[in-house]
Amino acid sequence: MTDWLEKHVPKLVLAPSLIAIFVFVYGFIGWTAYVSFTKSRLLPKYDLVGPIQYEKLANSPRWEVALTNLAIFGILFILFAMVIGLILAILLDQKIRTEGPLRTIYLYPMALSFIVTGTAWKWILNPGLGIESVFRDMGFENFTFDWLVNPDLAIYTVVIAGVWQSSGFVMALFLAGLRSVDGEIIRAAMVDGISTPRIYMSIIIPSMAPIFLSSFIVLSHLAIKSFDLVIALTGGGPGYATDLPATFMYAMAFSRGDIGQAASSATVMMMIVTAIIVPYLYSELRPRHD
Amino acid sequence: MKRVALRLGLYVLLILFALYYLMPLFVMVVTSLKSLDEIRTGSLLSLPREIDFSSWGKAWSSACTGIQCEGLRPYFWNSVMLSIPAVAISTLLGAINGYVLAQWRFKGSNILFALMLFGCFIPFQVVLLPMAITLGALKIAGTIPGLMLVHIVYGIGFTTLFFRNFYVTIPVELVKAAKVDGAGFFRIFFSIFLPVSPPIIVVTVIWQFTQIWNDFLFGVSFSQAGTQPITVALNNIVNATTGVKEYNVDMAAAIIAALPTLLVYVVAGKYFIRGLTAGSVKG
Amino acid sequence: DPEAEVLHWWTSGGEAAAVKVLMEEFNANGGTWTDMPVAGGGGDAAMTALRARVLSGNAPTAVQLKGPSIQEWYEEGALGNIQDVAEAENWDELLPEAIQYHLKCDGEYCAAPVNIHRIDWIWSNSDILDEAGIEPPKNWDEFNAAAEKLQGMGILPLAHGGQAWQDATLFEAVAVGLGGPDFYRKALVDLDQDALKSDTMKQVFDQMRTLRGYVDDNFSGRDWNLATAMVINGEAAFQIMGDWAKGEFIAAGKEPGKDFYCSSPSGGAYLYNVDSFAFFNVDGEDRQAGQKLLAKLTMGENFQKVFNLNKGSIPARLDVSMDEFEFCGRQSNADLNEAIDNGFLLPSYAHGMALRGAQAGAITDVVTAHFNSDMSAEQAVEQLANAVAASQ
Amino acid sequence: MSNALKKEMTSPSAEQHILSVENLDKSFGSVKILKDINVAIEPGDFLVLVGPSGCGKSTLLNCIAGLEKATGGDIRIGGRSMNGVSPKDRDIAMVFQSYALYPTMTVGKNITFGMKVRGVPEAEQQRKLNEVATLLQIEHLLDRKPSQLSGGQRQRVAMGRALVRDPQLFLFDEPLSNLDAKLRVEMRTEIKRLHQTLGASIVYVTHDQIEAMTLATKIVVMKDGIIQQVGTPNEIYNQPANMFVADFMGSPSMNLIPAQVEKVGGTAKISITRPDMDDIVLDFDREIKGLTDTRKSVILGLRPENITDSANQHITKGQVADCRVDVVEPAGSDTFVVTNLGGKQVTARLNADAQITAGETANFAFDLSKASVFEPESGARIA
Amino acid sequence: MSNALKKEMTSPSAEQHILSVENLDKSFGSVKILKDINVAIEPGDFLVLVGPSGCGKSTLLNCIAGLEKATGGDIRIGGRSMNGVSPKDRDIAMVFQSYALYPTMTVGKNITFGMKVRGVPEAEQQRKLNEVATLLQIEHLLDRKPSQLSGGQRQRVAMGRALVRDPQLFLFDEPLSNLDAKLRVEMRTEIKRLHQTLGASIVYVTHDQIEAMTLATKIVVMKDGIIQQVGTPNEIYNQPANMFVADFMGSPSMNLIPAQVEKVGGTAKISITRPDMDDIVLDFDREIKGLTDTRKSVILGLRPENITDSANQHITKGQVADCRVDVVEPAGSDTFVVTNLGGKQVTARLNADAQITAGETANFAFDLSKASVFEPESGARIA
Ligand SMILES: Nc1ncnc2c1ncn2[C@@H]1O[C@H](COP(=O)(O)OP(=O)(O)OP(=O)(O)O)[C@@H](O)[C@H]1O
Ligand SMILES: Nc1ncnc2c1ncn2[C@@H]1O[C@H](COP(=O)(O)OP(=O)(O)OP(=O)(O)O)[C@@H](O)[C@H]1O
Ligand SMILES: [Mg+2]
Ligand SMILES: [Mg+2]
Repeated sequence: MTDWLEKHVPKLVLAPSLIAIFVFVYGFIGWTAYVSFTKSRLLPKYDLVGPIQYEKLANSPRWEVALTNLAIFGILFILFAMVIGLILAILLDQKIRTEGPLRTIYLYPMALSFIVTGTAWKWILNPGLGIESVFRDMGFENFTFDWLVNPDLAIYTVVIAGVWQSSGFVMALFLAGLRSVDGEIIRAAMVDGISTPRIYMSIIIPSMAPIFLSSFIVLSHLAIKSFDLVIALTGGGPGYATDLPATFMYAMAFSRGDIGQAASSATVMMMIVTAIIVPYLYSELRPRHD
Repeated sequence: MKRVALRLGLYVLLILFALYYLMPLFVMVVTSLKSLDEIRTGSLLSLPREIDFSSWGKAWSSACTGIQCEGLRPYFWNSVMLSIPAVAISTLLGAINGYVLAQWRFKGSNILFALMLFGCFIPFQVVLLPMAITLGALKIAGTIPGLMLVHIVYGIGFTTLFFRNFYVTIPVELVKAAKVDGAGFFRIFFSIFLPVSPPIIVVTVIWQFTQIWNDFLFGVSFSQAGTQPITVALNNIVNATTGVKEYNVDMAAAIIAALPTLLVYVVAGKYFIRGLTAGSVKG
Repeated sequence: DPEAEVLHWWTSGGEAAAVKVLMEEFNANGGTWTDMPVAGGGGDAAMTALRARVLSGNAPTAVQLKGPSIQEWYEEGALGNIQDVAEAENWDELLPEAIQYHLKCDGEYCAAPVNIHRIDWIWSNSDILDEAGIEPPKNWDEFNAAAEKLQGMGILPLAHGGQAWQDATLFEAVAVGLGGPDFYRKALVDLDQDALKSDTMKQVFDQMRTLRGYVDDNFSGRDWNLATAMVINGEAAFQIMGDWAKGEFIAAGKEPGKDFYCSSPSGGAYLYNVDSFAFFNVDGEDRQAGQKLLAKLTMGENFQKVFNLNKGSIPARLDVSMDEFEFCGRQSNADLNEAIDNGFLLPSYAHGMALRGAQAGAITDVVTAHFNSDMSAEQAVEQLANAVAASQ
Repeated sequence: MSNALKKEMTSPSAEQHILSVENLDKSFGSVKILKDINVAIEPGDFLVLVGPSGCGKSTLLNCIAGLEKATGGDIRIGGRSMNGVSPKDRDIAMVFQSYALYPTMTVGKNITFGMKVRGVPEAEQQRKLNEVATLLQIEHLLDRKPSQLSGGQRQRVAMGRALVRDPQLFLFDEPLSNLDAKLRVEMRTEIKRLHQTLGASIVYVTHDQIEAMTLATKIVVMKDGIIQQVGTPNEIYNQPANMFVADFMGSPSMNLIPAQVEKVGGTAKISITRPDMDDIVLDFDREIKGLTDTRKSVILGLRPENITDSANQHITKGQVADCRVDVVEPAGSDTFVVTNLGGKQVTARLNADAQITAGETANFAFDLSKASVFEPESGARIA
Repeated sequence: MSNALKKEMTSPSAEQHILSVENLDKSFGSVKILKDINVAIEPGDFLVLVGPSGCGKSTLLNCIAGLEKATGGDIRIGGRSMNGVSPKDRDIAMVFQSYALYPTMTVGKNITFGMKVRGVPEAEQQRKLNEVATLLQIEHLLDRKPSQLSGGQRQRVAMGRALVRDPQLFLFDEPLSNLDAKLRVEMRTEIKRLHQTLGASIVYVTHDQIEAMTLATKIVVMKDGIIQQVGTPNEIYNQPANMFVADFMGSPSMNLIPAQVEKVGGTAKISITRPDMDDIVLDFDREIKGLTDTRKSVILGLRPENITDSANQHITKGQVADCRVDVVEPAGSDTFVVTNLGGKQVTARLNADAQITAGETANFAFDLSKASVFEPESGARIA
């Protein structure tokens, strides 16, 4: 009995979390998928009516915009947050005397509720109030930075604010990773005549592959769920030019009382996520002989 | 000479980044120190004509968050009581899950891990309703434990991810040695793995604490009068739909609401230590 | 003893002071008031919370709800009934008929009104107007003429915040002003396809395009109160916004009718937004008693006056003395009574009085997309008709 | 399960063995690392595993410890099958080749951790710690972290971790490789003492031939995951089972000289070619397996110490021959001389002060009493 | 700075040295690890560092490589002061005691990475890689990750990484400790060849005495961070500067026998006590520093190979004496015999087939021509 217990301890330890995940994630995904085939409005209803919600979704220009935006935003956001986070982590790793304060400065955006920072960003990015006007006041008459009010470019301001908010955490993740690399290996590389940038490029960063996975997951999660960011910065505007699936879903589910539509969009979202994440997870986690 | 220049460039770069990060904070602090009048009439980004701390006091103790005008203060403890246990539990669960998934692999463990990760992507908007039904069924709707449960469940994926990916880099020889020394599953975890974990614990705590402390959606949905977290109060202060907007109080409130998180960053930051595993094994 | 947990989103200083009156009365009558404020997104956040509460079987006693959503919740079987209080207090007499409609579920009261907001206001800076020699515009032609003149003088005519709901606010004011009450009702209340596709609707979109020309370049995402501040500071001449904008003027020390003017472009029509408390099914005598008491007090004369003095709106019941109200409030009340008489009292679509969320949202999507792009009026009309059809 | 039943189930042969490895196979992926390993040791045995780098010694230890799952076969410790028994229940102590010290624990904690886990009383832990620390000369390091130690110090801590325990079986994986000669001798003595006084059973991997020879009661020679020979040090040294063992053990290694053998009137005659000279013909008086009257190619295995200068009076049974000296290598206490026999460089060990010069001819004495003879193709010993 | 000026600034002595370490101090915290180290080697020198575990050898290498900042003193490589020069600019190659392989790279990449970074052409890289891999017998491992290698294989990869380079200076930190004897001999030969054909300058840490003796052109003996002696292998072995060096070098180590010395008519007489027997008195014909007519206590240092059985005809200058045999230890090619002299266990090395039994008395020959004499207190050599 105790033998059996001991042998299965790892599985037993994992069990509560797994059960929770199965109920609260997969159960709920199933629930959502089911509801997406109903005509639920204010509250969920459980009479199946077929794929009408999906048809409606397919015809919605707003949903199309939201998906396009997600692609633009997701790619740029993940890329920049990752690169900036990594750069910052590496820079901070150079025995910087003021590391503590700098680290906090890079990290603090995470701490601030975007409901309010969104307002600050809105002012900064607003051509009439922020950077553009400051530069013009300084004498650069032709300086323009009006992405916020340009329907075609507004999504990029969401990227700027998103990167601002999240890259600090990515930095923290990478910093923790960097700090766990065996120093002896770095010494060996130094003696091998390798320059510091090269050491990072070829030795340290490759050994942090798991950290990349972590930050990728975190960032794509943030990208997919970015909600406050858009609501506070652009409110989805101009028009619905900066709508994202998350804001679309929220609007459908709660402002408009169209839960069926929200569920169908969520289901489509999950399918897209599956299409992107599953191959990635497979390549990262497939059994290797090491 | 080249080194000095390099070093200088390094600091310049770091400071430039710092400026980018500080810009919105600057706007917020400056605004919080202005009077409402000045905000209404002056340039939003200029320095205050005269510094006025009253909005800070107001945000903390007398801004209206509803009928009560007691500022953020009453909600602060709700958030503390919610986040500390929730962070602790989800971090611990993540650590032990990560430990299993990294060092005690069994058949299918990678698939289970992938399933957990995939769970990170479930949109919260769709979770709300079934979750509400579930919490109601469990009779913990509107309570702090109920809210804690929600945060823990949706935090596990991330905490597990962080720890697992940290622990895979720890040489298996250490586990081997401990096994031979007679240590069992938990002993190895507490004696060997937890002590090397400070950097990742810090990262996880930063993540979880930030997520839970700053969460609004779950907080507003699964709380009721008396259990509302600070973000709901902040939101109530900031988000007047048809009322007069007091930007100075908003900004001050936002900064105040973020102070505990900032404190966590500062305190936890110390544990970004270098080289915990160095010297353990050859190879 | 009566108990009430009240979900609402009146959280700013003035609003809080306004509801507080109700709480005090409630408590004075032996009740216990538990406040459950959730601000944000014009009530979206509160609705989110409400849904979770209802689904978890833990509905609040009373909820700030308005318009068709009251009926929607009723259809979901979530609402209770306060008909006995209404009968005892004679609500049918005290309330305009159009407004009674919103408060009744299957002919019986299930919600109590607190106020009437007027949406279709043009706020204007008196200094600018006086200097330019312009009267506060009373219809869209006058508005356009004034705007042209101001533009010629280098003054920004219209302060506007580019958020979807503000665009919609503009839109409905244009619709009612250009098309008249019948058109408005057909198009935006009854969702009549012919009206939606009509030439009038094209004109409405054309006027929207014209208005777009009176707005500065940086309007996107601007909060409504910043737009108001532009008028207050003389950076712009007009703003089209509900009567809550008045609060900003007054907070800045401006006097209605003197430092700023209020006028309506709707030609006698009146777009309203009525806030009300809906009463959900709850267990326990205390809470049910709380609902009754709350319903009674909400319609109380004192509360209706004090609340609306604070809030900038006007009382829902018609028999409250307007003496203590300022100029624009009195104007609003007068216009209201006139509109009732003419049958020109219209629910605001932009503020969720006319349509279900999904339908209103579909219209807003088109309106804001049109306003923020170079979409032609024809395209807009077509999209509008399609979107509305799809949302039903 | 009753004890009686348990006894019945364990095979009788395994019962007297403290460790028995039966038909063990181990693969990493598709690569077979261990092939059909069979070894058994009795209580108190000191088994030394030797073999070229990468032949699978550490893997075998890992399998015994339960740290790697064998692909096939069975391992029994104390008569009990270890199938599914976790390492911590196998009652073993192990020193890892890579040390595997716990990086966050001090040296003292590293050493006492195992005892603490097993619930040894605090006082006893301290006593043992002090004892072992003194033995290993690391008393002054007990409060350091592993990262603050030198290589040899780390290795000693790794030793300490095993030595404080009192298990059924010790597994040592090259535990002395990073120590200086003096310390190594001391440690060797300590391990020998441990083995003799406590009667501990030990499996020991080493590359040091002297260690192997002086410590072992039994040596296992492995190559490419296959056991080549199991025997006492003396057997391995003097009667190597095949050319690989002969070549591998002993330093400098055994000379493997191609030769011809032929039975001439009852005794075997071995003839070895020399460049520019007549063949040497030596009598071989032991029996050579499969030898017929026909001339046959063999490999003659002769250790350097069995080829000396003929002046050495100790060579009694020696047969002498002149050979040309190619190289002279003085090496402290000895002089090594290389000559060409059978087309191969052959090393002879002479006294340090032997008077000999490269290029000249010298008279060597060949002692064939300890010589081995191998089959050239299979490499197997035939005498 | 002009070249002329530069020349002037480098001290003339340093210029001909490829490496010179001057007055080097190194502390970790408050612990002094290296104390006033002075060493210099000329191009083509092969310096072997030996000393007890933990004496500071690796630390010294690290300082030379620039991986640890010295607390004081100066290091010059190729005549240039290395102050503030980063490791990558020092033009050195190093094999780490702990290997320090790049964990994410395959063996092949580990080896070629340095060349790739330096822009060595692809073809050249492959050539070198193949060459080195063959040499180290790791051709079949080139696609493996370090974690899939055995200990000795990892060590060879670490070697390979250094061997493909062509630096001013090689630093080897116990590069062969985990290899089997055969491979070690081969590697030793390779390193020797590298040193001789390429004229590479090498600093080499080893615990293997044979390695030290056969490889070095110069040996440095360290103890507790202090250099004890610098000299050729022969000097170190035959004229140890003090008792520590005498004891440390050589295996089994030198017998250090307490004795009395007295000048009797020009020659020194050394007398050694024996239990239950008369003193042995031996003539010592070299001069003993500070010897007066009065009897004086000294320590006589005699290596085991200089005490043999008197039957050994090679002992020409030998002086014989009977001693009781306490222990006999046959060890393959030799037999070691322990006897008690001057109150100490003294080891003698006899031939493998010496006919001797413990407990009996045997006649030993003492060869004092290579003996050393030490001052008992200071331990310094006085003859
Ligand atoms: N980081 C450190 N902090 C404190 N002491 C240290 C540190 N690193 C090494 N030491 C000490 O410095 C001394 C010299 O270490 P070093 O590694 O140079 O020894 P070594 O001669 O190479 O020994 P070995 O032959 O065992 O490898 C040792 O006593 C060691 O304990
Ligand atoms: N994880 C692995 N995957 C594939 N092959 C491996 C793995 N681990 C070890 N090997 C291979 O298995 C063989 C045996 O390794 P092992 O460590 O047992 O050798 P060893 O006899 O201990 O050698 P050494 O004396 O060099 O330590 C080696 O050839 C090695 O390359
Ligand atoms: Mg090994
Ligand atoms: Mg060392």
